[in-house]
Amino acid sequence: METDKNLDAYQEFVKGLWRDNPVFVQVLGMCPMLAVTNSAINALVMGGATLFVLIGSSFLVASLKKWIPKQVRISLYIIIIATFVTVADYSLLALMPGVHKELGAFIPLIVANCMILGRQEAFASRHGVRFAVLDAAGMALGFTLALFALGSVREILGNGSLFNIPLFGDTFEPWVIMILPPGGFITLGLILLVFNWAAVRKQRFMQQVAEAERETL
Amino acid sequence: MIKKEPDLLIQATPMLRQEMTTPRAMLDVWIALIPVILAAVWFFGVGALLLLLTTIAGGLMTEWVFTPADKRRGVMRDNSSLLTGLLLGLTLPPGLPLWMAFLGGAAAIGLGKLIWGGLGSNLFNPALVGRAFLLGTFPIAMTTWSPAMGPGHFFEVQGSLFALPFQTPVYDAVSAATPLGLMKFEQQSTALSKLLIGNTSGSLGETSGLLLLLGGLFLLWRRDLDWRIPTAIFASAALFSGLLYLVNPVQFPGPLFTLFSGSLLFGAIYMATDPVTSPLSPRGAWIFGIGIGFLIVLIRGFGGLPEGVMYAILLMNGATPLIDRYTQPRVFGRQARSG
Amino acid sequence: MNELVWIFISALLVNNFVLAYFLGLCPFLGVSGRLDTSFRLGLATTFVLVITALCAWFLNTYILIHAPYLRLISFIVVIASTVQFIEMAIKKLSPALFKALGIFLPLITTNCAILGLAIFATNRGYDLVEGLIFALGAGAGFTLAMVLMAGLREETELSDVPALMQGTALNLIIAGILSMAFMGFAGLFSST
Amino acid sequence: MHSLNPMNLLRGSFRHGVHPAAHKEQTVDLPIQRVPFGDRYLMPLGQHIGAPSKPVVGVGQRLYRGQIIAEPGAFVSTFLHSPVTGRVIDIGPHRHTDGTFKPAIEIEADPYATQQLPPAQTRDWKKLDITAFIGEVQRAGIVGMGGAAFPAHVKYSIPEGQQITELLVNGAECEPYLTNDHRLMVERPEALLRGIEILLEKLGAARATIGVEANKPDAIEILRDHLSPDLPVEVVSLPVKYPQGAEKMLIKAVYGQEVPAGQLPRDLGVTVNNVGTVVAIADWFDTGMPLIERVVTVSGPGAAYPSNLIVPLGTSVRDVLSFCGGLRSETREVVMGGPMMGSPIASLDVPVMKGTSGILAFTNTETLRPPEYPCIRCGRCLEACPYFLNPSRLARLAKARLFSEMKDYRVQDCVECGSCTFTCPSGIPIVQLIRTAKDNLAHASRKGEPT
Amino acid sequence: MNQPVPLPSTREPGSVRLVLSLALAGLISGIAIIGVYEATLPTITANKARELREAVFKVLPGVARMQRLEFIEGSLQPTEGGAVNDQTLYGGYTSNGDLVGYAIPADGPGFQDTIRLLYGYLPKERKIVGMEILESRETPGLGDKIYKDLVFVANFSNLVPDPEILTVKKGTRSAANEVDAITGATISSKAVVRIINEAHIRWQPRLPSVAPAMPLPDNETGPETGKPPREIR
Repeated sequence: METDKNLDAYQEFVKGLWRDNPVFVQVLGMCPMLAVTNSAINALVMGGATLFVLIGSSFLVASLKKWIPKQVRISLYIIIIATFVTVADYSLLALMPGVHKELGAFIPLIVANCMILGRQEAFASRHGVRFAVLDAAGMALGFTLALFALGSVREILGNGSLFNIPLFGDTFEPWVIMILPPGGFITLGLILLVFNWAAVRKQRFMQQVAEAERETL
Repeated sequence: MIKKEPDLLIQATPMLRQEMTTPRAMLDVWIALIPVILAAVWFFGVGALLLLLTTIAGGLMTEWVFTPADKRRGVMRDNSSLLTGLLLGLTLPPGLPLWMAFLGGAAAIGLGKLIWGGLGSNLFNPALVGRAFLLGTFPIAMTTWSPAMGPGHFFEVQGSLFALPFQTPVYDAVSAATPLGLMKFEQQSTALSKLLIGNTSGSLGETSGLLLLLGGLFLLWRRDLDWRIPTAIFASAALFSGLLYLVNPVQFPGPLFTLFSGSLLFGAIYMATDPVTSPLSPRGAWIFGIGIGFLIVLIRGFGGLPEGVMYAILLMNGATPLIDRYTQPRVFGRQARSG
Repeated sequence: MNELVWIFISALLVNNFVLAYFLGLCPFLGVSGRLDTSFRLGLATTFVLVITALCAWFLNTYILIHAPYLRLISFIVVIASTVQFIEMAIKKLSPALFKALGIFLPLITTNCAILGLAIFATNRGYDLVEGLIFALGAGAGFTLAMVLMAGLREETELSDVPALMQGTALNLIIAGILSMAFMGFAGLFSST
Repeated sequence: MHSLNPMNLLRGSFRHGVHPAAHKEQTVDLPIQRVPFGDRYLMPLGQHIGAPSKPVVGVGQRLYRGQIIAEPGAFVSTFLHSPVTGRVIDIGPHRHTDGTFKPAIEIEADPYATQQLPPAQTRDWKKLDITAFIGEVQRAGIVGMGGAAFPAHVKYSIPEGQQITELLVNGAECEPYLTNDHRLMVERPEALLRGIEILLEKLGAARATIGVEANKPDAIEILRDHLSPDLPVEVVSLPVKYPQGAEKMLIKAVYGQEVPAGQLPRDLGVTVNNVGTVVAIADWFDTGMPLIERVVTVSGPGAAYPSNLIVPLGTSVRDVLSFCGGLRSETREVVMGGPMMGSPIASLDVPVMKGTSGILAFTNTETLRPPEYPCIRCGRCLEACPYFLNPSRLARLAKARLFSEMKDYRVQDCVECGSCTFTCPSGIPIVQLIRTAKDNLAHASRKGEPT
Repeated sequence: MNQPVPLPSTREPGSVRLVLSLALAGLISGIAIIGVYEATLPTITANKARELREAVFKVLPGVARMQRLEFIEGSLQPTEGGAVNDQTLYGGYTSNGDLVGYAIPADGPGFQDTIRLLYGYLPKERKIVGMEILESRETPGLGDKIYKDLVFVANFSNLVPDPEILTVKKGTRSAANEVDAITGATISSKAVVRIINEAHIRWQPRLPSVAPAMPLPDNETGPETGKPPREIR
C-alpha cells in the first residue's frame, strides 16, 4: 500500500497500548470491560478472546478489502466478526469450560464491542495487511491491559487474591463491593481519574521540556 | 461638617442580610444530634465515641488531602465534612472495626462529595454514599449488631473495633438482631417503648426515637430543615405500611413499628433533609418524601434486606434532578408551568 | 403470573440491564447528556428489545433447534436487519415518530443490550410471553437508568466538577453510586 | 421551607417575602425639616424612566423658581422645573448617581432671591377633562415618588375600553430605614386626602384604599381621623413584610389578586400611587408648585444626625449630608434609596433627584460581606422570592453563564427586590448575578443574537 | 492519524454483486462455524455430560449410572436430549440397574438472580440426600455461602421434605425437616429451601419408588446431543 509508507510499524503497534488506548482514551468496549473484570483470569481470557477476534477480522478485512463492496461493508464486517466470535466461543467452551461458564453471555457479546467494528472501519479497511494486524494487536493488547488492570484491582481488593492465589492470608477481609457491579463502575472511574491525572502531568512535563529546549536554542 | 470624605465602597444592595449562615446551619444539625450522640455512648459505651471520631477523622483527612491548598481554609471551615462524618458514624453498627469506619469516612467525602466538586455540587447524600459503600464492601461487619448495653459496661470497648486494617474482625460479644431483623426473619415485634427509648440493637444513632424527634423539633424551630420532607416520609410510610398491615398483619408490621424502627426517623429527619440532595421546591419536597416512604416500605416488606431507608433515600437523591425539573414553582402572575 | 412479575421486576430493578449487567453502556455513558434525548432513546430501545425478543423466540423455536451453532450470527443479522426494517417502516408510517426516534435507531444496532437480551432469553429458556416480559422489563430498566443518569448529568453541568473528573470518569462514578443504590432492590419479591 | 409563618394565613398579605429589621426608629419621630437653599443645583435631564427631557433654557439664562427648564423628550418623559431662582451656568455632562456622566442643567442660585414661588395661577381641577388633567400632571413634572420615578401622566393615560375602578395609595414603605412616606402621612394627611379626591374624580375610580404597614400605627390613626364620609377612602393596615411596597405585591396584599405576568395593574382596573406622588399632585393643583422638591430620609449608622428633610431637587448629597451633621468617620458606603433596592453612590457630588427617597450611610457592620459558601440549595431564597422564582437555580445558571437557559426559569419576571440575597445563608449575591444575566440577555437581544 | 486510502472500488457495483458477496460471506462463515462446531462438539458434549454426571452423583451418593427421564403423559420415560424443562429429571441407578433415587433440577429467584440447583431425592425413604447449586449470582461472601458453606450444604444430605422444609435460625435445627439458615444470608438460604419445596410439591406425587424405567444400555454419559437449551452459564 502506497499510503502505508509513512506509517511506522512500531508506532502503529504501540499507539493502542497507551496513547489511543481503546478504554482509557476512546472509552470503547465498556460492556465487557466492566462485566467480566471481577477477576484477573476472566479479564485475561476475555482479552485473549478479543485479541483473537480483532486480529482475525482485521487480517481478513485488510486482505479482502478489494472485494468488499462499500455498500454492504458493515454487514460483511459483522458477519466476519460474528464468525470469529462463534469460533472463539466454541473453542473456549471446549477448552476452558470453567472460565466460559463465568464469562457466560459476554463472549458472544464481543460482537457488539464497538471497538472491533470501529477498527475495521477506521483502519483495517484502509491499510495493508501487515499494519492492520499490528494495529489490531496493539489495540487488543491495550484493551487487554485495561481489562487486566481493572480485573486485578478488583480481584485483589474484592477477593484478596490474584489469579485465585490468595495474597493476604485467611484473615483478609475482602472488599465485596469490588466484585459487584458498583465496584466495577467506581474502580474504572477512579482508574480513569488516575489516567487523566497522569496525562495532564505528562503534558505538563512535555511542555516544560519544550520550553527548556526553546530557551537553550 | 464632613471632615474627610471616606473612600466609598460601591457594593450592590441589598445591604442587609439575615443572620443564618451555611456553617451555622451545619452546626445546628450537630447541636440537634448531641442528645443522640450521648444516648449512643450511654447504650453502646465509649466505643461509640471512638467510632464517631474515626469517621469524622476519615472524612476530614480525605478532604484536607484532596483539596487544593488554596481552597482548604474555606472548605474546612464550612463544617459540612464535620457533619457528614458525624452522620455517617451514627449509621454504623456499634461493633464495626475502626479501620472500616475510617474507610467509610474517606469514601463518604471522596466519592460522595469531592469528586463532584465539593459542597453543594454532590447529588447524593455523602454520608449515605459512605454507608452504602461500607455495606456493599463489608456486608457482614455492617450487619453484625451488638446489643444495647447500659452504663455498667461503659468502658468495655468491643475488641472488634480494634481489628487490624484489612483483617476480618473477631467479635467478642454475642450479636443481636435488630428490631427490623427480628420482624423480617422471625416475625417478632418489639415493644414501642423500647423503640422510643432506644435500648435495642441497631446503628449508633438510630435507636432512640424520642431523642431523634427532639433534635428534629430543634431544627424545625431553627428553620434548618424542610418540614415537608420528614412529614411526607412519615405519612407515606405509615400509609403504605398500614395498607400492608391490613392485608397481612402477621408478615407486615404496623405503621407505628414502621415509623419507629430502624433508621426511618434518623433518615427522615437528618438524611433526607440534606438540602443539597433534596428537591428545592415545596411540591418537589412532597414527592421526594412520599417516594422515600414508599420505597422504604417496599424494600422492608418485599426486598431481601430488613432495612431500606438508606437505599430509599439514595434512590430518591438520584431522582431529585428530575423532580426538581418538573416541579418548578409557579411564577407569580403566571399559570402553572407545564413540563 | 408470579413468575412473570418477578421476571419484569428483576430486569427492571434487581438486575437492571445497565446497572447490574453492564449492558447498553455505550449509550448510557455516551448519549445520556440530555434528558429528552435519553428518554426517547430509552423508548426506542425498549421497542427494539420487544421486537428482538419476538425474533429470538422465533429463531430459537424454529431454526436454532436444528442449528445451534448459528445462534450468534443469526441473532446479529436479524437484529441489524430488524432495526433497518423498523427504521424504514416508521419513516413511512409515522414521520413524526421517525423524527423523534430516527437518529437513534442506527445507534441501537450497536447496543449490546439488544444482543444481550436475545442471548439471556435463550440461555434461560424463556418462552414467548416470558421473553416479551423480560424485554419490557429490560427496556424499562434501561430507560429508567438513562433518564436518571441524564437528570444527574444535566445537574452536574452547573457545578464545579474538578477538571480531572469531568466526562467519563464522573459518569462512571455516578453510575457506580446509582448501581449501589439499586442494590437496595436485591431480593425484591423473591422472598414472598 | 420557612413558610410556617402564621402571617400567611391572615388576610392582607402576599406570599413569601422577608422580614429585615426595620431600623426606622432613628427617624420615625423626627418632623420633616426644610433644607436651606444652597448655591448650586444640578438637574439631570433623565431623572425618570423613559426618554430624557430636552432643555428649553440656555446657559446664562436667568430662572425663577418653578420655571420650566426642560420639556418632555417623548410621551414617556416629563417636564423639569428649576428648583431655585437663579441662573443656568452649564448644560452638559455631569456626574450621575449611577457613576456615569449624563447631561444635566447646572443652576447657580441667586443668593439674594427670596426663593418664593411666583403667584399661583388658579387651576380649577374640577373643570379639567381627563386629557387636560393628564397634561397638567405632566406639566407639573410629576413622577412616581416611590423610587422608580415612572412619569405619572403615563400611568393615568388609560387606553380606550379600560376603566380604573380602584385607586390604591402605596403607604407601605417596606424598605428599612426610610421614613419619608411615613412622615408625609403623619404631617400632611389633608394634602394626601386632597390628592386622592382629585385622582378619584379625574380617573373616575370608585374608591381609594391607602395601604399602610402595621408598623406605622400613628399614620394609620391620623389618616383615619381625617377621613371624611363623603370620600370613599379606606385605610388598610398591612402585615409588615418586604417587599410590600412593590406594586404587584401591594395589589395582591390588598385585593388578593395577582397581576398576570406581562400585564399592568390597570388591566385589573387598579392604579397604584405612592403617597408622595399623591401629595405632589395636590400641591400642584393647590399651590401651583411643580415637582421641585421632595422628602428625603437621611439615616443609617453612618449618618451623624438622621433626619427627614424637604430637599430641593438638584441639591448635592454632600450638601444634604452636611446640613444634618455629615457622615461619621466609620462610614464605608452611601446608598441612595432604600437599603434593599437602592444604589450605592461613588461620589457625594451627585444630586438628589425626583426618585430619591433616602440617603443612607453604612458602616463596616453592614458592608462587610460574609464569606461566600457554595449554594447548598437550602431553598430559603425560594421561600423568600415574592415572585415564586427559583433564585438558587437562576444563580447557579448565571454562574455557569447559561444565560439563555435562565429565560426558561423566568428571569425576566424578577424585580430585583433582593429578598433572595438578603436571605441566602451562603452569602451568594444572587440578585447581582441575576442583574448581570439580565444585562447580558438584553445586550444579546439588542445585537439580535438568538438567545 | 493516517491518510485514509480511498476505497478500491469507485464504480457503483450492481445489487446482484452485493447480494452475491453477502451470500458468499455467509456461506464461508457458515462453513467455518460448522467446522469449528463439529470439531469442538465431542469435547463440549463430554464436558457437559461429565459436569452433569458429577453433579448427579454428588447429590445421589452411591449411584453408578444415570438416565435422563421425562414425565410424559403420566409416567416417567427415558428420553435423549431435548429441552430440559419442568418435566425433566435424572434417575440414578446402582451399577446393576436398581433405582436409587432421582436428581431433580429446580430453579427460582434468589437474592440477586435466578438460582439453579439440583437435589437428590430418595423416593423410598422420602428423603433428600444432597443438593448442589448449579448456577447463582448471590452476593460473594454472603449469599454464595449456599454452596461455599459446607455446613449449610450438609443440611441437605439428610432432610425430610414433608410436610415442608423450614428454615430456622442458625444452630437451632431440631427436626428432620429443618434447615439451619446462614447468618446474614437468610434470604438466600430461604430461597434455596423454597425452590426445593416448590419442586418437591410438583414432583413428589409423580415419583414411583420402584424403577419406572430401566436405564438404557451404555448410556452412562447421558447423551446430550444437539443444543443444550438450558445452557449452564
